[in-house]
Amino acid sequence: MKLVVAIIKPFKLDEVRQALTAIGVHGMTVTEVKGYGRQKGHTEIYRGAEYVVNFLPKLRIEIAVASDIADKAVGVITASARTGQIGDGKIFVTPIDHALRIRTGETDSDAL
Amino acid sequence: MKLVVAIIKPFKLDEVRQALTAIGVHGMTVTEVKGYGRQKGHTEIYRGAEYVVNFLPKLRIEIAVASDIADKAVGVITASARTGQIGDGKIFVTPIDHALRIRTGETDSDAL
Amino acid sequence: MKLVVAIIKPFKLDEVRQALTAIGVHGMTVTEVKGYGRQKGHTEIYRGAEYVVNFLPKLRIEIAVASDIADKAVGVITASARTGQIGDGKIFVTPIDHALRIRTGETDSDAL
Amino acid sequence: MAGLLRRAAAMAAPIGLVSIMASPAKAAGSEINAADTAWMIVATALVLMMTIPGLALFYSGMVRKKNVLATMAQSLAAVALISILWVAFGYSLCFVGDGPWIGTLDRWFLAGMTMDSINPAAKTIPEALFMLYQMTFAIITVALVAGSVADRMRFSAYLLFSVAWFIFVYIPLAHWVWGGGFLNSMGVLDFAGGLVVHLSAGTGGLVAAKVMGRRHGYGTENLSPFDLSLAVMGTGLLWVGWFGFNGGSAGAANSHAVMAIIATHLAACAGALTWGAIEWSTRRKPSVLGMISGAVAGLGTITPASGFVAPWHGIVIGIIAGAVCYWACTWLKHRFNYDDSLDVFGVHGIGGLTGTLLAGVFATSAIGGTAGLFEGHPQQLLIQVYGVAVTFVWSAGVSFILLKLVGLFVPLRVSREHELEGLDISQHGEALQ
Amino acid sequence: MAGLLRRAAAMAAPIGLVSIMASPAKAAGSEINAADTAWMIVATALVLMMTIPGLALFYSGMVRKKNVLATMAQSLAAVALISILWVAFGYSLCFVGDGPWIGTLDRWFLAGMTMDSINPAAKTIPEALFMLYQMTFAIITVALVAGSVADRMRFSAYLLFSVAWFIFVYIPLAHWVWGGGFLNSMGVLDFAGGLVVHLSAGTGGLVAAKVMGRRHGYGTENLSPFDLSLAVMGTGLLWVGWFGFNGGSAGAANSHAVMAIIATHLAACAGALTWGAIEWSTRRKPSVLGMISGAVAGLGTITPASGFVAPWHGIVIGIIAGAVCYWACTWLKHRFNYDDSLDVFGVHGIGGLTGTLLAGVFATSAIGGTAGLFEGHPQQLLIQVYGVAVTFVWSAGVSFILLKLVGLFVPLRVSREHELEGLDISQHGEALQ
Amino acid sequence: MAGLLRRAAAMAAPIGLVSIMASPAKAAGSEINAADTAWMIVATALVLMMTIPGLALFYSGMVRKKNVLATMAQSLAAVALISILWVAFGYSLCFVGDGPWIGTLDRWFLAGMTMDSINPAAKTIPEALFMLYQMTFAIITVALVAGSVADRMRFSAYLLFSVAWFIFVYIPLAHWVWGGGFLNSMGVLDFAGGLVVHLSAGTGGLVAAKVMGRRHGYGTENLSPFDLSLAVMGTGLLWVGWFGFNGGSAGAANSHAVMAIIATHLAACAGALTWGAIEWSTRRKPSVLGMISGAVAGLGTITPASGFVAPWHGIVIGIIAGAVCYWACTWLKHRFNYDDSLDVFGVHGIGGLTGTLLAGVFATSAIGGTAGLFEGHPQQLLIQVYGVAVTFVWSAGVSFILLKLVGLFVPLRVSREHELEGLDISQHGEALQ
Ligand SMILES: Nc1ncnc2c1ncn2[C@@H]1O[C@H](COP(=O)(O)OP(=O)(O)O)[C@@H](O)[C@H]1O
Ligand SMILES: Nc1ncnc2c1ncn2[C@@H]1O[C@H](COP(=O)(O)OP(=O)(O)O)[C@@H](O)[C@H]1O
Ligand SMILES: Nc1ncnc2c1ncn2[C@@H]1O[C@H](COP(=O)(O)OP(=O)(O)O)[C@@H](O)[C@H]1O
Repeated sequence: MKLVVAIIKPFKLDEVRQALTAIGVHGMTVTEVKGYGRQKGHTEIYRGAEYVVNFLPKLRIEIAVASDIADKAVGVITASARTGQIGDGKIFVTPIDHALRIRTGETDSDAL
Repeated sequence: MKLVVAIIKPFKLDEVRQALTAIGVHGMTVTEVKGYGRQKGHTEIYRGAEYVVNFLPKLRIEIAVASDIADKAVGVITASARTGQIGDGKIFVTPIDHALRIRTGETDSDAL
Repeated sequence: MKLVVAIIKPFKLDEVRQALTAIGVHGMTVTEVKGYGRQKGHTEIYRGAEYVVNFLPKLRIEIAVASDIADKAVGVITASARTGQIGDGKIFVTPIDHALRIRTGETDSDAL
Repeated sequence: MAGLLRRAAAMAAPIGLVSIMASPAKAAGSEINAADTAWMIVATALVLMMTIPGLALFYSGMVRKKNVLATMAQSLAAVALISILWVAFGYSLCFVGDGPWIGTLDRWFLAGMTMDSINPAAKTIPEALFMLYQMTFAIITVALVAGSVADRMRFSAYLLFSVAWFIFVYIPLAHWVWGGGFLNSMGVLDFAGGLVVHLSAGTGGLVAAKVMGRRHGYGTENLSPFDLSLAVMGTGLLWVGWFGFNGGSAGAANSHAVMAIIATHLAACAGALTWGAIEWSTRRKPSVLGMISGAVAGLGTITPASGFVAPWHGIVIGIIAGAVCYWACTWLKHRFNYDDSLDVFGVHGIGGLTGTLLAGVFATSAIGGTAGLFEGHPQQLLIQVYGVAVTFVWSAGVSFILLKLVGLFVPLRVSREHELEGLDISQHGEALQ
Repeated sequence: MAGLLRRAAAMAAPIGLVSIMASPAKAAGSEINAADTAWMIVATALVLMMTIPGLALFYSGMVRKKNVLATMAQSLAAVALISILWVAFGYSLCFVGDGPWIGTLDRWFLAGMTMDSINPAAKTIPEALFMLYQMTFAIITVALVAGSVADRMRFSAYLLFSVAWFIFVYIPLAHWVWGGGFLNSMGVLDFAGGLVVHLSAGTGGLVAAKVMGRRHGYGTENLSPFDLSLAVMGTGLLWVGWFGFNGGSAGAANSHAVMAIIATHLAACAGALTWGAIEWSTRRKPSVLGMISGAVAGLGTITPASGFVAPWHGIVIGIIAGAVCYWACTWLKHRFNYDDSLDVFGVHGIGGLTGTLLAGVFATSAIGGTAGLFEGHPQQLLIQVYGVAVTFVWSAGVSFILLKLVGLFVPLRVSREHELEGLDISQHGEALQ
Repeated sequence: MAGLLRRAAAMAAPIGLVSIMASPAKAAGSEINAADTAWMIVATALVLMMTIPGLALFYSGMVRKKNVLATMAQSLAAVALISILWVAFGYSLCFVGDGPWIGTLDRWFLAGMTMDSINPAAKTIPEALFMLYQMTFAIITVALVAGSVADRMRFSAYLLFSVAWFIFVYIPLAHWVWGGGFLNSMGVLDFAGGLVVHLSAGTGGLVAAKVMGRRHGYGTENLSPFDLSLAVMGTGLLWVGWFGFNGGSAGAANSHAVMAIIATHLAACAGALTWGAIEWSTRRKPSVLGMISGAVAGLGTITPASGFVAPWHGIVIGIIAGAVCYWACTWLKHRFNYDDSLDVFGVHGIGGLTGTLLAGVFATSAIGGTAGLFEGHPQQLLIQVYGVAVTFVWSAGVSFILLKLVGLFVPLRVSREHELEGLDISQHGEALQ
């Protein structure tokens, strides 16, 4: 099994969710994060104090999937999250040793 | 070493923490997340605009443990986080290559 | 490639970011988290109801780097995030199978 | 004892806005005074502001995030419902006709109320204004009760209970104490609602909290407030609004109103300092929640006394209020193990009770025309005790019966699942983000 | 029809604050009444409070987090800009001189206004106070319009449009209806601004929403409010402030003001209950947003009628308001598929329209000196219809032209990117955290 | 120069609420006017609202999340402490007896103040009301100072400093300028507190900021406000409350009060527009924080001048206020490198100073009875300069000494750890969630 972690632009969440549902991935966990990268932030000014805000709001999506569909998941996320503008985000795929559904105790792919 | 990541219902945090402490796990990192899965969300209505909110509040607990007690940790989390209702959450176990305590520079299991 | 996950004290973020930039790491993703560990929390009192708050605000920094500079990254984070006080935090290094930049589809180290 | 009390009542010259009265009558136009009218319109606006947004903020600032809107909904609903019932029959039953038990329905839906009619209780302002001013008291009393059952009462049950409680607890008490009823005749001192508003609401809340049981997680989970800054805002608006509450109870723009306001303000200050000081000495830190609780305790406690005591008595009464209410919210509540979510009994019930007694102690003839214990008139204190007893027993007993009755139609409490999810979503289908 | 209307106007004795008037004059000092002055200063403060912080909170509580400050900025800017323009020429054009179409510039920058001058429309208070009171109406009208274009209008375009709209929509309408203009002469009843304030702002908002197009994500994304508790606070302050809005429109501290306030309050209550009840029966839950929307709908709807109808009519009008405005915000808006972000048309436009017509139905001679349909004077209703038609057409047409003109100088809407990022950052360089 | 000034003072007819006065006396009951009383009660409530919740919100809206409650606590504590001290001896020392340096203790704890006594400074309202109204000024002045040391001052040190500052800075200044002291005799114009309130508080804050040093992270970390919407709410309430602050300083419900209010309102508007315009032209975006800062700058600046100048002067003074205070908050602060957290000196200190001078420039006999520079009376400007100098030197010097003294008993500043953790937790044991 793989854990697919995608950092995306916040307003793309719904499209990504729909694309994943379409390939049969029905679960995910989403975190509000701040991203730092090539994309330029903005300047905030408070009575003359200027702060450059380089950390931009992003969403981090975590999806556990069976190893064989990890590539497919990466593919649909890429397609649905892309705007072509800088700051579209990244996808990282990492290994999972075990998975478990708390309610039933089912493990590994049954747990997803 | 293993990183045990558990997605649980928010009001279960205290029970899980106590259960982990009981088996000697004294550290963890918790994130507020939104989960999407089988559990049905709710509908919000604002002056006739209806929004189905499918992402439900969950907590994501991250616990680094020595490999040999990973299973035990998974076991007590499962036991303490379970309500038997849909949406109880998942546990994923992933590998850690190295761990380090920033304050002392201690590494691996000493770092936990 | 490696995913370096560091849990640090919130006010250290800027120093860590600068230290990482200095060694050529130009991207990271930051999450506000609550940490539980050796560091003692505080007590809050509301009209006689006393709550011991053991979960303290921390930042979780996630940095994907090529394997060969993971150690260097760990080193500069350690150096820049350290106060010497309890609660300085942890660093975990985990493996990444693949990485991808959504905007361009570039993969692995090109994606970073 | 009744004889004794009666004699005492005869001695106590009734004073203030509220006194033994006949039915409203058409007055000669010249009696209505524009300055008093100006002040009383504003006082009415101030007391309305106490409930919305004042109390709505004060209360919702002490609940968890998931119940903020539901808590505001309770204040809003109290305003909307009670206002209409007040106009329909509440005013008339409370303030028209001076039977010992209840008024009449002569003014139902304001029948016969014209541009120049007045109520004998406030001869220099239009009767319509007196009606409106008193309405704001009915509103806030009902809204206060809600704090005890915050975080768990079903909205439909709350509405039913509020309507019933207004009819069977508030209306009789307001008539008895202010509308020419038996407590009024007896000479009970209650300037702006220690009995009618605070003790009655606090007692109703206490009973409701007992009947409904404790919140899930009470004593084990962290139920700490989501956003105390809302509660501070609410306190500010309550405090300012209380100038209208106690000052307006003089019924006119005069020194009597000013004296009541000074005592009121000083009691709030002293209450805040006292509560803060106790926390500081016993728990090492003075909390903001403590200071605002002390301020509201001082305000509630001075309410029945405000127009009868000298301004500086406000300081003394405020100190006592801070101490007694602190004790009620920390010791008493745990001793009797009830979960009065927002301490309506601890702050308002105990405050109203204490203040009503202290009115009997400190009453100063030069201010309100009545002498209290310290001016050598101990009977007044007995009368006050009697008033407290009647109010407590009536509010407690009737509240209990009404809750049981309402419970026959609709469960008082939301389901465990809904309580965990929060009332905002489960009762109103919306949430803070 | 004009002849008929004119005759009807002659029958309708002008009443209230606003009547056919000559130019302001230096009055004998004794005419100015301190009590009325006291009340009207307070009423002015109350109406200012309706905009800041009232409306600023009400509106910003309904937008997404990224647009909260920008929404507040619109209210703030309306206060700052319109006040100065009002003093510069607005007051004079509206209320000085009684030509059918427009006033004069005699009082530009308050020229000639002394400590003892009065305006014939309010003879017992200083002219300066009358000017200031009316200023707060101009402010809130302009600020109301902003709700329709929340979340997407460029700040610079908003400022230009506001200034132009104030000059070409508000000033003429205020003169026509209140300043001795042709609608005033005709006897149109509009006690505190059903036409001048609510219908004109609602219509302007509707047109602006249509011209600017829908928000990105409208109908597909979750655009739910960030923090409805702000909107509840705002509603509380609006509600309390409305005592000054409608009560102050009597121009004096008397029974007439009180009657207007009672009707106002009851309409708000009935509106809140009605909207909540409809939601409860059709969508299974009464929402807090629904209750406050109903309250504001009731307040907007009673506004033109408040000083002309009996207090209990407020209940009837409030019920109608709750139902009609609910329908406008849910059905009408979807039927015509415009994105009036905060339902300015649905609540204020439809409310002002409905209330103006109902004033013609319920007008009661004993209260406001004019008889309506139910007192056997159907012509009044015709006059009201005429007033509504004129206001709607004028506001719609001129708003459209002004938007097109402003659009020639600066794009009305922010870029797609800025809209996604939020107006707080893109327009003001700051954000909530 | 003293001779010159004295002569000028003799020429300047003292006017407004505050004038050279004898001791309060029992007045014939008929002197007290109900309308003035009505207005002044309300004005008192409005000024109290300026501090709680007004200033509490304005200030806490500009700090970081971890310090929101602690910032509110400072305003709350100022209300509670100063009110009691005011009644105990503050009022008497300021306003009873007309020695050049200090009043008397004749009215300590309101001794001898009856229902019908008046203070010669305000002959048509009860003395008790005059006392209460002036109390609200003392409160807000002390509360203002706190903004300079936000985010780092220990709560215990704050309390000690506040009490000492009230006694040794506020009381003397209030007596000198308003209570018959030497500046009053000299004819200094300060209608509602440019010197006594704003310059004294701003200067005290400046000194405290210097003595305590800069916040950790100042200049390097992002110290941006947590929730500016609180600051906007606070501004709204401050603005509305200022009608009571400046309007009430006329002491009666008359045209003088109205003129003061108009000038006040226009200055706020012009200040907001000016600050916003400067930001727009120099930094490409007008911020909401900028607009509200400009509004408060305008309000603070017009305060000393409000009852002495013509309404439209408010626009001019507001524009100057916006520009000068902007410069003080951006350039001056960086030039002298002090960390006045919430710019109390930049906005209130510089505003009060500027406004006091401008009062000497624009004073208009027809409004306030005194002629200024533009009416050919340049001496008035010299007197104003003298008043500014005395106030600045006294407040700066005494504040410095008091801080050093307080520092002997308790550290002024919290520990570095507590500062990082936030004052809410470390000083009050509670937090926003
Ligand atoms: N090395 C990295 N490790 C973890 N997250 C990263 C890394 N680089 C970028 N990110 C995340 O991806 C987001 C987008 O990256 P950015 O460089 O701005 O644009 P792009 O995705 O187009 O290359 C960042 O905001 C950050 O959250
Ligand atoms: N494939 C997945 N990857 C990551 N997180 C998941 C996945 N599936 C579910 N989750 C998380 O687990 C939570 C519970 O899942 P859900 O399907 O609702 O119920 P259950 O745990 O009973 O199967 C979700 O809210 C989501 O946070
Ligand atoms: N076993 C663990 N797994 C995950 N996170 C941990 C673990 N132990 C500690 N942490 C994180 O590290 C933070 C610091 O740990 P703590 O024990 O307080 O101090 P120190 O880092 O000095 O050892 C905690 O607040 C928590 O967020």
